[in-house]
Amino acid sequence: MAYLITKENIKEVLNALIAAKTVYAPKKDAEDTVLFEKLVNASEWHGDSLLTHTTAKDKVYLQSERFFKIKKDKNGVTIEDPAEPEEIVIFGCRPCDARGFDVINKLFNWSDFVDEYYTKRMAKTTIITISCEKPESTCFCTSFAKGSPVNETGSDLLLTPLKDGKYLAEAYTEKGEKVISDNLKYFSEAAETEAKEKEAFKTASEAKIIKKLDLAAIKKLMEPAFESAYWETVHLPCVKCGACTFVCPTCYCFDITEKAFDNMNSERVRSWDTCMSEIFTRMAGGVNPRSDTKKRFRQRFMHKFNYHVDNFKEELCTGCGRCIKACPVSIDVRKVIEGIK
Amino acid sequence: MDKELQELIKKLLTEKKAEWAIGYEKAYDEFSTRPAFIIDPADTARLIFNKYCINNLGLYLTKLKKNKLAVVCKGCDIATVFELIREKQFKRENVAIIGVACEGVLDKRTNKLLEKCENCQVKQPKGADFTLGNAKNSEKPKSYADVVEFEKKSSKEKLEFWNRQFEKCIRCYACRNVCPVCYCPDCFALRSMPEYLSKHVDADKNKLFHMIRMQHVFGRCTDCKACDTACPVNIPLSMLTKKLAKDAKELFNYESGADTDARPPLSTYDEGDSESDIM
Amino acid sequence: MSNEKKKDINVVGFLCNWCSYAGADMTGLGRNIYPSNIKIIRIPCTGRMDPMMIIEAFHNGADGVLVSGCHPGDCHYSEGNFYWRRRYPHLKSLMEHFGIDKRRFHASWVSASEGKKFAEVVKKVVADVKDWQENG
Amino acid sequence: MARIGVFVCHCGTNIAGVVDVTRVAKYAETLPGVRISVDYKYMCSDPGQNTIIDAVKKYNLDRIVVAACSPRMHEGTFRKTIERAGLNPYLMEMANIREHVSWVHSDDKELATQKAMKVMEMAVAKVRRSEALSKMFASIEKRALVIGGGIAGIQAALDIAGAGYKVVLVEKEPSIGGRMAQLDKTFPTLDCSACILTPKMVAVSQDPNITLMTYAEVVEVCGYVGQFDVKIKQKAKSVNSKCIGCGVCVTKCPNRKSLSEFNEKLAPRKAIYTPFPQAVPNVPVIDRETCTFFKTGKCKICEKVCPTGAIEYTQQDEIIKEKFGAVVVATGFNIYDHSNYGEYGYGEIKDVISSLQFERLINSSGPTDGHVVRPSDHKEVKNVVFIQCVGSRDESKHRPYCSRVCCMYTAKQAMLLKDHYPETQSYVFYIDIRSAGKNYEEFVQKAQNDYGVVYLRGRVSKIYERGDKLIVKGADTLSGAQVEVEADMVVLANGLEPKANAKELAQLFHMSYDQYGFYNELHPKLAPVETAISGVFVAGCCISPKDIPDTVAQASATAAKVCALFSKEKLEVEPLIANVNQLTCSGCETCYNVCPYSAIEMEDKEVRRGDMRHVAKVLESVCKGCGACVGSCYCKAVDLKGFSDRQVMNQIETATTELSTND
Repeated sequence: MAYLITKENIKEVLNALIAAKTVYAPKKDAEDTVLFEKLVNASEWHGDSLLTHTTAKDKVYLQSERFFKIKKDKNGVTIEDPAEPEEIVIFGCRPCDARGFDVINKLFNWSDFVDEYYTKRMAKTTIITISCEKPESTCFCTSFAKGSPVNETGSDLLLTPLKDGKYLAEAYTEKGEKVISDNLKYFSEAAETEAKEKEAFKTASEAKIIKKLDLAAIKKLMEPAFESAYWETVHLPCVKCGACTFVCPTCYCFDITEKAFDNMNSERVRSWDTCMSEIFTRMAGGVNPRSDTKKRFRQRFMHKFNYHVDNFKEELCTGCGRCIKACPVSIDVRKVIEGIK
Repeated sequence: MDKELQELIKKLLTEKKAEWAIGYEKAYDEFSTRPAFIIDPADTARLIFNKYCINNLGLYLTKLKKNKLAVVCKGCDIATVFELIREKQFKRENVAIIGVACEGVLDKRTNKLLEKCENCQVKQPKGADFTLGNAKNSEKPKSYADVVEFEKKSSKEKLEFWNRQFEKCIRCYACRNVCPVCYCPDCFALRSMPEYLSKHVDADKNKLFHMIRMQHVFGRCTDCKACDTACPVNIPLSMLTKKLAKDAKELFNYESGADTDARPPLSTYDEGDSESDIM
Repeated sequence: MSNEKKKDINVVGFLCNWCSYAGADMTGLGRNIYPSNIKIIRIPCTGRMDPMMIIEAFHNGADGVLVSGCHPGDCHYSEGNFYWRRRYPHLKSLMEHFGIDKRRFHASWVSASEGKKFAEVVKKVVADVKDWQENG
Repeated sequence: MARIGVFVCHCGTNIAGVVDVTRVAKYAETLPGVRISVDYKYMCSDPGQNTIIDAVKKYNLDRIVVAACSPRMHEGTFRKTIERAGLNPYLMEMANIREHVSWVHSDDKELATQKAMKVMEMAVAKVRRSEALSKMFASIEKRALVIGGGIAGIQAALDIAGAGYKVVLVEKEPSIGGRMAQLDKTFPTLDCSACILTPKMVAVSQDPNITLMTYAEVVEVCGYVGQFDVKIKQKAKSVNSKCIGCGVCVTKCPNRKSLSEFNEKLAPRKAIYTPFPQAVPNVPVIDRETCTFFKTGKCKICEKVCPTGAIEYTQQDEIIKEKFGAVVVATGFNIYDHSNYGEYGYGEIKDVISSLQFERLINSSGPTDGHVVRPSDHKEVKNVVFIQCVGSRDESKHRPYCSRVCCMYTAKQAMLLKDHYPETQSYVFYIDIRSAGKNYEEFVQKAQNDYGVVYLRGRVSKIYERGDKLIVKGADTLSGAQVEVEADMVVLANGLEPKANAKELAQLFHMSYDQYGFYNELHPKLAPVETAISGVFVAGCCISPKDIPDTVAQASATAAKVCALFSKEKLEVEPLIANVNQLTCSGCETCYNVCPYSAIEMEDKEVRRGDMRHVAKVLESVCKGCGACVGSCYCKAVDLKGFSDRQVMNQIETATTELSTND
């Protein structure tokens, strides 16, 4: 069932959520960086930017996640598991970000393997998404099967701005419904016309997305192009930092390290890693199958638009375009895969 | 100027004065450019130069050091090339510096002129092999007012400021990887024996990374702002690189990238060096 | 840098083998008492003092750091302390910029015969760190 | 996992009196990798060392920590110990819990114990990252350099030469002999100084193994034990090797403007001169500062009278480069300048003379042919006052230390005076009499009892002239009375201090010295003639004031050290040197630029297949392990064995964490 809510009331709901849970929402700081940060009041919410500088991925899939701590003392060795995750709300992300969670959910629950740390936290996470009114030049979500400025995949609750400062609120999960039912006084029931209005919003919004890729055709080209001379030059501007992967809603690669602090304490931590890094594939002894910068560059695109599609029938990309903006040398993922030959 | 630039590079490539040329081309929209690598003299038509050419192409010298290169440099980028030559990363005769007159470049995040462009002394490039265009250098010297202002803060305030900044840091290493003088074959941050820097990302460790990186580039950093503009979360690294430039100047009267034969301040000494602060 | 508040002031002292370490030995020979807060790490020469090690010490939670070497001109290896004498003001200035209070980082020249001086230096460093902790 | 043994020393009560050593040992057992931890009364003793060796075998230990005294004291001892136990000697670390803990934190035993635990833990942390290092050997240039041609240098040179090794003896003055040559007789035997010294001087000049370089100075030193590269400046003597030492030039030289240094400025000397008649070599030099020819271009009398044509005005200073395996520094002393003493007339009262001036006056070959006359009017003396501790034992204004020889030589001088002039009366003002030594106290007693020398215990407050007499006012603290002595002459017992340029010489060798410029021994008791610079030995008064027998003993000791060094075919050197990981080297040449020894070489090398790079390389035989390269390499490509980043980082991490138990 669809509801309506005003912008003012969204803030009321937000305050109610803040009172009950930890709420992360876009917040702008002194350097004009907009990030998902913990809010203490709804007034801190910055809803004007299309995209935050980084995704909300790190709220569920922590950049550094401590698996356990080991402590040794007179009584022997004790292993301390991490605390149970708390209930959190990710508020104000975009459909592409929300869909990113959906993509990695599948990865962390692949066949018979379940990543406990991620899954436990995801189970306690409510994702409230806002549809995009003004897609930017870097956006290309419509190239994907589910991609759209109003797509609900991954969201518990989707808010779509309509006329007169009202938002259409649609819950897609129990968690989303609970947000509405807990705060029912701020919502009013939506009519049929408003659902139509959403359709119009969708059409208008999608029209602003200038680039649409034929990903199926590209996928067919990728395998044969593995040894293509194309890669020899296309990677040259790339500086092999990890900005694109760390701002990506779907990149999930990690590294596990163990660290002894002193003689008595140690921990095992999983941290994000990036395929762009030269040590990503370096093995003990120094052998590195992807020592060459070209190979690392190719890997990123091959993984996203080829290997992952083979395994999961969808791309490891949601078209948010953050990597294009974050790239220090303005490498455009669209151009890179389009140019494959 | 674009036409002139294209012709010049075409000539250099045709005459085999350079095997590769590095310049700028349009990127994803009209407000963005990206580095372009040209091998074929017939391929120069995409080369451009405008106020969105923010990248310091000197960066690529260490990455392609086996080739004879022609590189398009703004006046400020030439300091980088000189510094790399001083650090024996490249031979002067293997690089043709194409200086382009520049009235300043825009920060793509704010669409404002970069702070370093305001009092620029090298709008008209110095030390290039070829110079294109004309620009008038600023009459005012480089201003360190913002650094001086920051220095006035108490150490607690500074600590809090940086703690906030490094909370944002995602350790993507964009700052390091775009830094022309961060060319170490195996960065300390990636080592495990010893582990100078834990892979665990938190504000404290991120700060450790930046402290060490800043220390490592002291006397070598040309304050080109590549790291500052590359940061995906807008950490004001310029406040640090500018401090390095100020200290090099004030403590050792040294300017990085000014002289290809200079000894950087920490690789030399003077028997009369000050030691007022040493007990 | 560590946010954990330590009970005791913890100072890491890097002493060059030939002058200051020997000087600290001399402090012992002369039975000059100084605060036990300093933990001494022997290095061959202040020239070996990689600024990174100091940054690491602060990162690891040292409240103060002292680097002590031979007087200029007395370096066992001729030049090591001259290099250190340049690294020190630069590093101190940079650390201050990052918010490491200047009272936490010190350098001194202590020769092999200056046992008393070493004790005085340690007292001064500990007092400075204390001042920083108490008065901000 | 390492198998570490920790051995905690009590050092009698030196450590155990302050630090709870059992707690330190118990704490060690809780540390990862520590298999066994014991404490023992004297770890360095034979049974102590055997405890370590037994434990290594019993517990199959591979790394050792000895928590005891300073590594500067016993690192070598324990390295040998574990080597005897079959371990690599560099897998041992010392935790300095004596000099750096028990002796300096005796005010709080609890804190001292906690610190000792931490210091030990840091050593455990370091040793965990220690690597076995293989011994390195260097060749030895079997030639010795002796600096200073006084009795110490002469003795050292003769002893080394006697063992068959080549020696170069460098003396700044035109002749060897030094201070001893200036003395008249020596205490306590009263034998003639010249009579016992000159045969040794001659022996030096005749020894085929000794090259004598007088009027020469060391100006530059590079290298290290076994391989010192030394530059010696041979000042132009203006007299060449044709000289037969006939002395005609000296006799005929009309220029008497200079005062004789040898005679303590009591007499003039010529512009061409030998310091004294028995000079070795007996070759005069021209003092170009005063020589008429060098100042005006006219004269040349010496050239005219020289029968062999040995005068050579065109001679130039010459820098001679020599290689040596070892060096003996025996630069001797100056006497304390009494012009600093207002109460003794600021050095302006002519008849207040220094002890060395007295030696020259009473010496029969001295400027007065042995007549003790007043410098002011050449009258003979009746009453002479001797004042001791001039410059010595005065912490507030002068020197705090005792100069050791003054009590003895004052007694000697008073006795000699009485011998020469039985009618004279001597008075000695003293603070204490220090006469420790074989027959020394008897000697002073003899002066008082048999020679009637009046000893007054007290300081002199003022000396002034009244008529042609000197009035000496002072206190006799034994009787409590103020005394006033009317004297003809006052002889000061000037204390001893190092040569004025002792510090500069020390800096050439990087030797350490104390605040006065006396050279520091490696250990005041156990290595009294060695310095912190291996291959450089010291003897005589440049270390501290001492008398002739002690000086000669030290000189011979240095000779023994040099000979022991030269008796080896190869020299074992510490492998604690830098090494470059070429894979991580960027070739920026920073290390190459900062290395004080030029021990870094740049090379173009294929570091990995297909990866040709410009990289640094350490010349192992040249590197001295200072680590300047390590401190400046931002690529972290250079590391230092024995003080590696891994070791230092481990120490830092341990130093900054709390003790992990709270027992």
